[in-house]
Amino acid sequence: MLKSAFGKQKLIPIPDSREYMQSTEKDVGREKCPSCSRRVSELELKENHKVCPECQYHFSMTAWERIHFMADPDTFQEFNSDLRSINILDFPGYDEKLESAMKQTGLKEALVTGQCTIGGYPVILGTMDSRFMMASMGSVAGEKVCRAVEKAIDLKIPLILCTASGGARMQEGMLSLMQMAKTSAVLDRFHQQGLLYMTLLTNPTTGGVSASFASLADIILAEPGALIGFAGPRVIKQTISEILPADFQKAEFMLKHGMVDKIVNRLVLKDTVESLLRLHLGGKNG
Amino acid sequence: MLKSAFGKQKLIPIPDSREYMQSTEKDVGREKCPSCSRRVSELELKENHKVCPECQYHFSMTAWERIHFMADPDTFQEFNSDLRSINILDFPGYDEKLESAMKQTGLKEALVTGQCTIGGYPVILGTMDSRFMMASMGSVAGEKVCRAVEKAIDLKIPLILCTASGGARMQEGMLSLMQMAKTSAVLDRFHQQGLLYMTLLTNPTTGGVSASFASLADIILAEPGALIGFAGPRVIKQTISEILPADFQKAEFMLKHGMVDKIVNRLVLKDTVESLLRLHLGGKNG
Amino acid sequence: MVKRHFDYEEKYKNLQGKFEELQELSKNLQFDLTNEFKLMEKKMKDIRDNKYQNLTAWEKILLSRHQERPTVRDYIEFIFDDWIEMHGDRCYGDDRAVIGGIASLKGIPVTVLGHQKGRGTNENLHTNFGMPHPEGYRKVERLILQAEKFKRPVLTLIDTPGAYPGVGAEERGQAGAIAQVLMTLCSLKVPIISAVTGEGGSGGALALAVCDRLLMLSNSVFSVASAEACASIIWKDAGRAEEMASALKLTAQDIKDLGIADEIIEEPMGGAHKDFETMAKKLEESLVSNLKELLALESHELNEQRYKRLRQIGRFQEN
Amino acid sequence: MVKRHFDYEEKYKNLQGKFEELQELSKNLQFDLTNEFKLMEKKMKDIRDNKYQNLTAWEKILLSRHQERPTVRDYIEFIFDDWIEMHGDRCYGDDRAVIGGIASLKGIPVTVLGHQKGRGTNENLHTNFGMPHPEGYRKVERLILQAEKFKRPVLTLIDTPGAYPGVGAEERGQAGAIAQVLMTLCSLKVPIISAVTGEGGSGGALALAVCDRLLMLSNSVFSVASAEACASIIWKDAGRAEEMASALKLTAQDIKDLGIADEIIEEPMGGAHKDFETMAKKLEESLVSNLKELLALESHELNEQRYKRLRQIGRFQEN
Ligand SMILES: [Zn+2]
Ligand SMILES: [Zn+2]
Repeated sequence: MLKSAFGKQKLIPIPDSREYMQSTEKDVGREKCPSCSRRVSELELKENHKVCPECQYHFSMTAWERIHFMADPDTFQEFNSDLRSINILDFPGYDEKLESAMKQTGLKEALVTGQCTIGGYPVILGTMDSRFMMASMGSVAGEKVCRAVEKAIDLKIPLILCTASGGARMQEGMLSLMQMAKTSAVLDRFHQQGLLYMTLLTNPTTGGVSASFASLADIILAEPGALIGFAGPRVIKQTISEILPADFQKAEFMLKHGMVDKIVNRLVLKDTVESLLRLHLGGKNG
Repeated sequence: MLKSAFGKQKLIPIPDSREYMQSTEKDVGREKCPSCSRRVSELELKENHKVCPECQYHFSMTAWERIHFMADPDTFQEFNSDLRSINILDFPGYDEKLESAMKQTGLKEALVTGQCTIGGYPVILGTMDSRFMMASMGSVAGEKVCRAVEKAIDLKIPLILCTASGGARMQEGMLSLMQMAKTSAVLDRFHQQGLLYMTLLTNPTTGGVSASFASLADIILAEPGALIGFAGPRVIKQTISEILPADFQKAEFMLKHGMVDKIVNRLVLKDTVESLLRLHLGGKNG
Repeated sequence: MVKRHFDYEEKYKNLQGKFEELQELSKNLQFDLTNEFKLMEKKMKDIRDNKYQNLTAWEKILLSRHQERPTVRDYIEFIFDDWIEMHGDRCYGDDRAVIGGIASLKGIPVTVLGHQKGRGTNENLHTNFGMPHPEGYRKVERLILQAEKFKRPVLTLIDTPGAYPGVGAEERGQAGAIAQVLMTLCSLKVPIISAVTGEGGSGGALALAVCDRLLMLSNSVFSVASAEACASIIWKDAGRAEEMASALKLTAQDIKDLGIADEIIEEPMGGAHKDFETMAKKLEESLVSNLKELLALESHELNEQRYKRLRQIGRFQEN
Repeated sequence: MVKRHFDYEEKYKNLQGKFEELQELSKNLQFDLTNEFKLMEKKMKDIRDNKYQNLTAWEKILLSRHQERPTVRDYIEFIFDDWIEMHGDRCYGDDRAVIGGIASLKGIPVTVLGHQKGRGTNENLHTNFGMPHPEGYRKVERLILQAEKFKRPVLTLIDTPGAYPGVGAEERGQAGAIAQVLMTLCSLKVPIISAVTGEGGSGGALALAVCDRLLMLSNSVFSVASAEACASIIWKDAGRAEEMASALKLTAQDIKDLGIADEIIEEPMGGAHKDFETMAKKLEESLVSNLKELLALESHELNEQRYKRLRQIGRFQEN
């Protein structure tokens, strides 16, 4: 399958925009592949969409790397870039954590949403960035998901969310837990409109995000090797004190257990998404 | 639970109608309980609704015994008593089998349907009789189910089917298999009306009946110890040549595996059904 | 002993081999028997043609199970564009005995579902010989509801000995899973076309065959239960399966005569596997023309028609 | 070391025991200290009252998990008439950590659902300490859709440490099962009232708490994750759970202040288990009065109100 799909693959040009440069500032040097231990040059990685050329290990993409990879060049328009978390509970250390995450990533939150085209089809696209406090979902992520969904309803266009999250943002207490219900509520309205919602589960998608909007898509795609689950493997190990299955909570495990429609290698991801959009929307640019 | 429910139990008078007498002609003598081997007198059995007083084993009820047990006295009016099977495929020996089944049971088919009240609530009631060719479903059973469903839709009253079946009636070939689709089609319309459908799975409910109307109820009750499943245990033993779990395909097994709402001892069955009717229809006789 | 394997072609090949040896030999010995050979060849072809036009029900069962017979995936990959397979029931597992996904048929997006047998032991272990577990039927349930959401027609290809009879299948509710699919198919507001490409076995096949149009390849069969099982249950003699096959009226022609199948798609001489491309193209044509007819109907008309179609099935006497 | 057990009552009982001994002794010795004892008794009661009015968040967590605390089944059996429990997800199993069924509340038929903890080790093994597997959430899903079909209001009682974190739960799709219930509850056209009777733990509790009215018993808690887990994850020190309990703002009052809970139902002095009957009657009254209000609304109004209620949750800065 992969082989034939490779045949169709087109190279996706990556524009040199400011944000993108920012998020890949370590352009020199080499990174060690956590799977095969090969040292891959940053350039090689970048050209291969951060997939290890040796063993196909999928390195994490930042929110903007993902956007530049998925969206047609220069089409992405961000929504609600000014939404920012506040420390409503006066939770000790939250302000500092937010500040350092913002500094490290150049983002204001763990989720970036906006509108773009993919293969010419207008879509709403959201991407999460696990560098930002493990992409935990607080009030801002929840609100941004809701507004993105509402925009997709307004425009009657598909919604694609690329998820990555460690779960709820504990520093916002129950307000963060309730974002699960809130995003589920808007998605209920979305589905009533007969619109298409796809998620791409990337490493890791767990906790409150996996138990809400990540799992409520019509079509659930996953990247190879991505950790997907509700409870974290550490918690489970503590609870059951048993040896976990080798591929436990990996995308491949979730596929076998019926939770995922398809595992898509990043190198054919854009083709797959375009085919799916075409099958749901009819002829190209139609 | 059983104990307290016993407390509420009322004795259900069994009228001495012609059909009932016919179906319990062996009124003298004793029957050996297949579970505890006690020899129970026919009279004792009859008074205890064919439940072994020793071990609570539920003996099979005939279609009319079930009707007299479930329906308020003298309220049952039979539908379509003149529907009869024909040997459309010229299947060798089918005519003879039908004839002998009719002679043995005094029934024209394995399913009796009609209208009655239960605890004062008007309902459509159907009961199956496993003495009639293992209560296999052919064209007549399928048609009678459909007409009963349609009557319930017309009258906007609940539907209660007490199932027992060995599966499809092979002697009618594909016509019998298609009864699964046909009964599912009318039940789809029934559910669209927001009406209540309950089944009582009795021993045995398998094959095409379990894989169609028996499983499509809002509330699925089962009698203790009833064999319930799709494939017969013999077929399964042949296929897998493994030892089957001790309670395999018993009602208790199906409850544990989530397929049945509730196992109801026959001695409290009428109370339970009346409560369910009351909860769905409001005050008594309302 | 019941014949378990359709060996007519092998025998015919032997005969033809001998015939060719004879030709070769006669050429070497310079016996000019050209005319005689021509006559003989024509006669042999006629006899073979005649054989295939008069296969017994049991022979058709054997052909429908032939190990070289094209699988559902073969048809899907040949007939459809942009086939994207979807997995899983979102509940327990992904059943490889049932495949499903989205594809395009002459530019029309459709949801495609089918039983998947394997070829050879390894593939058959992988696909469980095309015998689904409940999770297979729940995958179907999920994908047909999604088809309805996106107003996509549903096409199903049927080829299974039946739903798997096993402990796990019973534990996870085989009966309920099949019943639910039957009812959901009845309720769908989009066109459904089913084609029996091989073996249509029992409720496990029926769960994919509730439709607006039922097509059958000419050597396919559709039966309430396998002839072997029926013989064993009714006659207590599995050895009489061949006789039972005829009694059950399970050939494409029988099913059409009973008013259950709508159309028979003629297979190439010797069976679908003898000329897959021709077979697949014929199936495609039939799917396309039937789909166009159904797409002309309003969804409530369509649903009403399907209801009537199902409601009238059955024969009985009333008086 | 964090205190794992709410032992105030034991200590108070000790104190009172001593006090009674003293009274007894003084009576025997004919020291007339009646007035002094009265004053002392009043003071002791005041101090105890004061304690219960000023429990820390951690103490409330301990109280909400108290082993004598009434379970959901206790409330159901006391409050409702004609309770008929329903079982199973029609797919895999019957989860005893979640119970559900039909009952009558002052003559109004309702669907009741709740987490079931056990009392003592045996019961807790039976109910898995009130921690549901996916089949529990699928049972909920099935019963709430049925409630909607029959236009029955849904009442949920919440008391769980959370959804069970285990291999089987993950294999069978814990995340998806919870997500689906959340969305279905949002879509329901019937009134939903939820009451946290004990521990409201994480997503596993939330899955039963999407509602039109959220009630909380005064010593119940509702938290994004357990204080122990949060302390261990954020501060890498499970020993600071008590401090974390305060930081998380998880008491009934906190949740009400955050605009998430609507009503706090005052528990008897010492907690719900000290006077179950009074507690259950208060809960019943609140369920009845809230239900009557909600039944006065049209179903689309109700659904719209629930949507707005959920949609507005969250605090952020925008500019
Ligand atoms: Zn590598
Ligand atoms: Zn007995």
